[in-house]
Amino acid sequence: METLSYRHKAQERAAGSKSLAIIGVVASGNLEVLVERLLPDTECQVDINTAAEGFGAVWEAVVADFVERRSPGGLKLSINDGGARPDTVALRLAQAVRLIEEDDQ
Amino acid sequence: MTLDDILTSLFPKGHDVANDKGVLLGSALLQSGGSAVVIGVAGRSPLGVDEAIRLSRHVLDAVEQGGEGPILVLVDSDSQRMSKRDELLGLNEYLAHLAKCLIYADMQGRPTVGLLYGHSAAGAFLATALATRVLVALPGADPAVMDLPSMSRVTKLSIDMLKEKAKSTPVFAPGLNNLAQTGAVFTIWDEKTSLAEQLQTLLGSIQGAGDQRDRLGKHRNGRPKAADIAERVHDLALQSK
Amino acid sequence: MTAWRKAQNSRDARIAAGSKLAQGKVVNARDATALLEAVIRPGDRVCLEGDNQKQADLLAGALATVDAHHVHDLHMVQSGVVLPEHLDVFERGIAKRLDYSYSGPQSARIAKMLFGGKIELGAVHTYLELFARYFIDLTPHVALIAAVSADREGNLYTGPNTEDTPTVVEATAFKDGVVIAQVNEIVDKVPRVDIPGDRVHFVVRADKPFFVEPLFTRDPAAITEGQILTAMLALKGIYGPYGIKRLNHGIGFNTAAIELLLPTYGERLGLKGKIASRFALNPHPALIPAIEAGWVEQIHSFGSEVGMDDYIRARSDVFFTGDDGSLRSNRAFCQVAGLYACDMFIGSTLQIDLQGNSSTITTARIAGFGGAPNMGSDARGRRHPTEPWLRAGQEADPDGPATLRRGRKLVVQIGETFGDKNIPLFVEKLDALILAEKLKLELAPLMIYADDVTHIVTEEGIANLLLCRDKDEREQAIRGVAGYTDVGRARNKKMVQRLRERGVIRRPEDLDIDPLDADRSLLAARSIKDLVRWSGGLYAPPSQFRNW
Amino acid sequence: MNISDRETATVPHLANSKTVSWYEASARQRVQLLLDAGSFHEFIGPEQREESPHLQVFDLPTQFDDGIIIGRGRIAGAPVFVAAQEGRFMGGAFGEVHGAKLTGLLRAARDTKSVPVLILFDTGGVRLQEANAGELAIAEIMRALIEARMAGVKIVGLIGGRAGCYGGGGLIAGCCSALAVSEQGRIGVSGPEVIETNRGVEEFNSRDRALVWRTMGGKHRRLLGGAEAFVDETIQSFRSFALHLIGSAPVFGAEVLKAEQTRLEQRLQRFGLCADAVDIWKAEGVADAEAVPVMAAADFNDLANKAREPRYDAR
Repeated sequence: METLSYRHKAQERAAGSKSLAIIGVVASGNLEVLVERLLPDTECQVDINTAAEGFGAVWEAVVADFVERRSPGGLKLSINDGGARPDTVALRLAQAVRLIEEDDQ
Repeated sequence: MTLDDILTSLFPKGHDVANDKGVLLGSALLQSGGSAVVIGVAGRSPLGVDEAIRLSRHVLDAVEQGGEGPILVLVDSDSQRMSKRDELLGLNEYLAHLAKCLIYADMQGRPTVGLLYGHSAAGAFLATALATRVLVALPGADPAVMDLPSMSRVTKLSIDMLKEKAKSTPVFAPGLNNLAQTGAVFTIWDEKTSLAEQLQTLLGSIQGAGDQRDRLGKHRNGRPKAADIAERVHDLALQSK
Repeated sequence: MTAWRKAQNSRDARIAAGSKLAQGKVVNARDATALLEAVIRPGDRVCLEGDNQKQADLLAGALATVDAHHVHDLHMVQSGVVLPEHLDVFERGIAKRLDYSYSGPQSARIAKMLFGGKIELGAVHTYLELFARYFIDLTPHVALIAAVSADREGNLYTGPNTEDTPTVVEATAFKDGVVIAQVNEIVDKVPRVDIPGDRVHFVVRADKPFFVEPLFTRDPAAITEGQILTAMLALKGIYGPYGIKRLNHGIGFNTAAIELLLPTYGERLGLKGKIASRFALNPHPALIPAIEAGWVEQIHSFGSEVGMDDYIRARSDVFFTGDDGSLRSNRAFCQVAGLYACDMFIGSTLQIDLQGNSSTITTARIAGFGGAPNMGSDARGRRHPTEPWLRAGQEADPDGPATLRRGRKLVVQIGETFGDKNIPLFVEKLDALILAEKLKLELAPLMIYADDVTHIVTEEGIANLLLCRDKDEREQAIRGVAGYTDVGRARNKKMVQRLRERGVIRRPEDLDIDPLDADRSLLAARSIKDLVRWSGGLYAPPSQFRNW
Repeated sequence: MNISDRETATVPHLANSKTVSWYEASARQRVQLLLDAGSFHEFIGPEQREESPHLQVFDLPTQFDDGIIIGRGRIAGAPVFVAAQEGRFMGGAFGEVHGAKLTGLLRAARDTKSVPVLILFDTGGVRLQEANAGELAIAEIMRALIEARMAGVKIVGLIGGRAGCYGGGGLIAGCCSALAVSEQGRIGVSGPEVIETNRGVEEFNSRDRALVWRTMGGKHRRLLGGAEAFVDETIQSFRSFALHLIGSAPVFGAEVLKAEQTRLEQRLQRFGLCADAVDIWKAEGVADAEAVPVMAAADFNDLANKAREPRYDAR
C-alpha cells in the first residue's frame, strides 16, 4: 500500500451545506471517496491510500486537474483505492463534490 | 486421545453414545449425578443435510423431554459437505436449524458444552462447536476455518509467506492456539487428568451472562476491535430514536 | 508436350481412394482420419474451416491424428486458428506453413510457436485478402468444412453460421479440389441448400454438433460509466453531426454501450431515423433494444450468434434469412458490404501510437486481424456519394474541387485511455513493431493504418484527425485525448488548447455533456435478462451468460 | 449525520425505488431507497474510519465502513434497524469489524424487545484474511440473532446482491425470521467454485450459470421453502415484501423449531433422491418445471403460492 497526500489552494468554496458525502466502493479497479467539509474555504486536501504503488505522478496530475476544474474549497477528500484507473478516479472525485454540493434535506 | 478414550474419561459412570458413520448420538451419566445429552461429529466426517437433521432431532427431543442436564457436542469433523445435492436441498437451512436448536436449548437452561477434540472447519464448525455456550478443546485439536493451501490460492501468497505472517497475527491462521486467542475456545483441557472432573468444574462455572467471546478475544489480544465496536453500536442503537 | 488435366486426374484419384471408406458420399465418423489419409497428399494446401465462429472440430481432430509419415508438410490456409487442434497439426509435423487471418483463443500459443520456429508463417491477412488469395495463389487442394445437415447427395445446410463456407467451397470445388464436410445430421431433405451437392465429395456425420463460440455477446452488466461516456461522445459528436446511417460496429464494450444508448440517449438527442439504421454486423444481442425500438432497418451478417436464432427468425424484416426462416450469413459478402457500402467503422483496439496506427498485437499474443482492417479502411474503389462520406472528404481536403474530391470513410477508434489492468491505450511505440523486429517480418502487423483513422474517442474527448494539417497537429490531437497516460501527460498544453479552439479536439463540455450524467441507468438494457425481455423471450442466451 | 442518503445515483431523476435495481445498487443506495426518505441514521459511519486492522498485513486496501452499513430508520413510519453488506468490497465477506457491527445491532434489537431488523445480505461468507475473527463473528451474530428472536424481535433477511449469501452468511440467513429473495439472489453454504475446486467439475460446473442458479438461486429457494418471498429486482419490491414479512413472520420458540425439524425431515424424504432442481420442482407438482427459470416474476409467484412449500411458521 502507498499513502499520498496533496494540499492545494482552491479558488472558491464548494457550494452547498452538507458536511459530508461518500461515493464508490473499494474493489479491484474501483475506489471510494469520502468528502468532508473540514478545511478553510480556500483549502483543499486529498489523502490517498492506494493498492497500486508507484503512480504518484499520475495521482498528482489527476488531483491538480480536479482542483482546477471543480474548485473544491473547504473540502477534505479521503480515498481508499483498489487500483482504479485515472479516469475512474477523476470521475469519483467529481461525483463526490457533486454530492456534497447538493442541498441538505 | 481416541473417541473411546474421551468418552470413557468424560463419563466413567457410563454412556450409550453410538457412532453411526460419524454421527454421534446418545446420553451419558455425569459424575456429579444427573445425565447429559450427547451429540457430535466424529472421524473427521463432513456435516451434510442427512447428518445435521439427525443431530437437531436429538437436541429437540432432549429439550422436549425436559430436565436440566447439559448437552455435550463432541466435534472432530470436516467442513460442511461440499456437494451439489446438499446445496440443492438447502444445506444452509439444516446447519442453521441445528445451531438454532443448540442455542435455544441453552437458553432454556440446558447448558451446551462443545468439546473440540479433532478437526473442524467452516459451516460445520459454526453449526456445532461454535453454537454452544462454551467451547473447550483437547490439546491435539486442529481447527482450521480456512486451510492454508486455499488461502494461498486466493491471496496469491505462498504458504511460507502465510506462515510467516501468521506469527505476528492469530487472526487468520489455522490452529487451536490462534482460535483460542480470538476467544472462540474458552479453555484447553488437560488430557492427563480426568475429563469428567474438568467437565464438572466447567459446568459449575457457567453463568447466565451473555456471549462473552468478543471480550475474551480482546483480553487475549486476538481480536482487538470486535468487543468495543459491538458495544458502541449497541449503545448508539439503544440511544437512537 | 504438356500433360493436361493433371489436377482433375489427381482429384479423381483422391476421390477414388476416399470412396473405399464411403457409402455413396457418406463416411462414418470413426473413419474420418483414414479418409483424410486417403485424400490428402504431402505438401497439399488445406483449408480446415476454421472460421471466426464455427469450427469443423471433428475434422480438425481427425487431421491432428493422421499418420505424419503419410501426411506431412501441409500448407494450412484458413481464416481462423481457433481450436488447439489447429496448432497441434504443426506440433506433430503434419503441417508446416500457415496463412491465416484470426487466432483469438490461440493467440498466445501461436506467438510461442512462431518464436519457436514451429510454424512457417506466410502472412497474417485480413479476411477479404485471404479469401481473394484462395482464387489466385492459395487455392486449397482439400477443404474440410462444417455444416448443420446434409442429404445423401451432399447438399448442405449450413444453418445461420454460413460464414466462410461458400467462399471456401467455390475456390476448392471449381479448381479440382476435394471438399469434405462434417455435418451434425444426415437428412432426407435439407431445409435449404446453402452448398449444392455437386461441390461436396464426402460427408462425415459428427457425433456432436460443431462448436460455435458466442463471440459477439457482451453482457450489459459489465459496461462501465467510462464506456457509457465514450458512447455518449460518439453519438453526439460523430454519429449525429455526420448523420451516419450505414455502418459497422466492432465487438467491444464501448460499441455495445452505443447500441444500448440508441433507444435512450439517442432518442433524447432526436437522432432516431437519422443514424444507425443499416449495418454490416453480426446479430449482436446488445442491438436488440434498438431493433425493437424501431431504429434498425437492415442488417447483413458475417456469421450468426449463439442464442439469436429464434429472434432472427421472428425479425426477418431486419435480417437476411432463407425460406426456412433461419439467418443466411456470408463473411465474404458482408466484408465487401462493410468495405464499400458503409460510411463508418467504429471499434476498439489495444494500442494506438502517436500517429494513430493501431494494433491488437502484443509481443505475447498474436490475435490476427479478422475483419477490422477491411471495415476500418477507406475503399479507394468507392464511387457512390453519401453525405457523411462527402463531408469527411471535405474536412480532409477543404480546398480541393468538390467534384474531384474523394470522400472519406469514417474510421473511428473508441476506447478508454487505460484498459484492463491499467494498461495504457496510447503508446510511443506499438508492440507490433517490436514483434516485427524480433520475428524479422517485412511488415509490422498493424490492424488499422494511421492514414485510415479519422477519429479517436476516449473519455477525455474526440480527436478529429481529418482536421489535422500536419504530423505535429496529429500527434498533439492524439495526446490531447490520451488522458493521464504517459503519452497524454506529455502533451503540449498550448497546442492542445489551440486544437480545441479549432474543434479538432472536442471535450465533453464542448458537446454539452456532463461526465457525471454517464450513468448505467442510461442503458436500455443493464443485464442479459433485460435483453431477453426486450426480445419478448425470443433471445435464448447461452448458459455462461445467465444469472437465473 | 445522515450519510447514507448522500449517495444518490448520479442521475437524480432516475434514482428512485421503482427503477433502481437491487442487484445493481450499492449497499448505500439500497438502504436509502428501502427506507422512508431521509429517515436513515447510521451508526459508526465511514467518517469514523473504523476500518479493518487486519488487511494491511496482506497489503490490501481497507474501506471506511468495512463493507457494512449499520443504522436505524423508518419503513412506512415504523422504526427498524438495518444492516447492509456491500458485496463489491471483498465480496461482502465478514471480518472482525464488519461482523461486530452487526452483532452490536442485533444485541441492541434484543434489548429493545421490539424493533425489527432488516439484514441486507450480500456476502461470500468469511473474509479469508481474518478468517478466525470472521468465523467467530458469524457465530456471535447467530447467537445474538436467536437471542433477539427469543425476545420477540422479527428479523428479516433480504437477498439479491452480486455476491449472493454464502458460507456463514447462508447460516445467518437460515436463522432469520423470514427471507425475501430475488431471482439473482443466491443462498447456499459452499459456493459454486468451492464445490468445483473440492469435488471436481463433474460434481458441479461453476461456469454453467443456469445450473448454479437453478441449484442455489432465488426461484429454487422459494419453491423449496428456503425463502418466504420471491421479489422482482426493484428496491420498491424488496421494500413492500420487507414490510409484509415484518408483519407475518412467526414469533420464535419451541413450536417453530419443531415445525422446522418436521419441514426439513419431510424435505429429505420427498426430494432426497432428486438429482436436479427440475426434478424437485416436478415432484412438487410444478406442471412446466423446465420453464421455471425463464418465468416472469408475477407468473412465478402465482405458481409458487400454489405449491405446498413453505410453511411460514417453520423457521
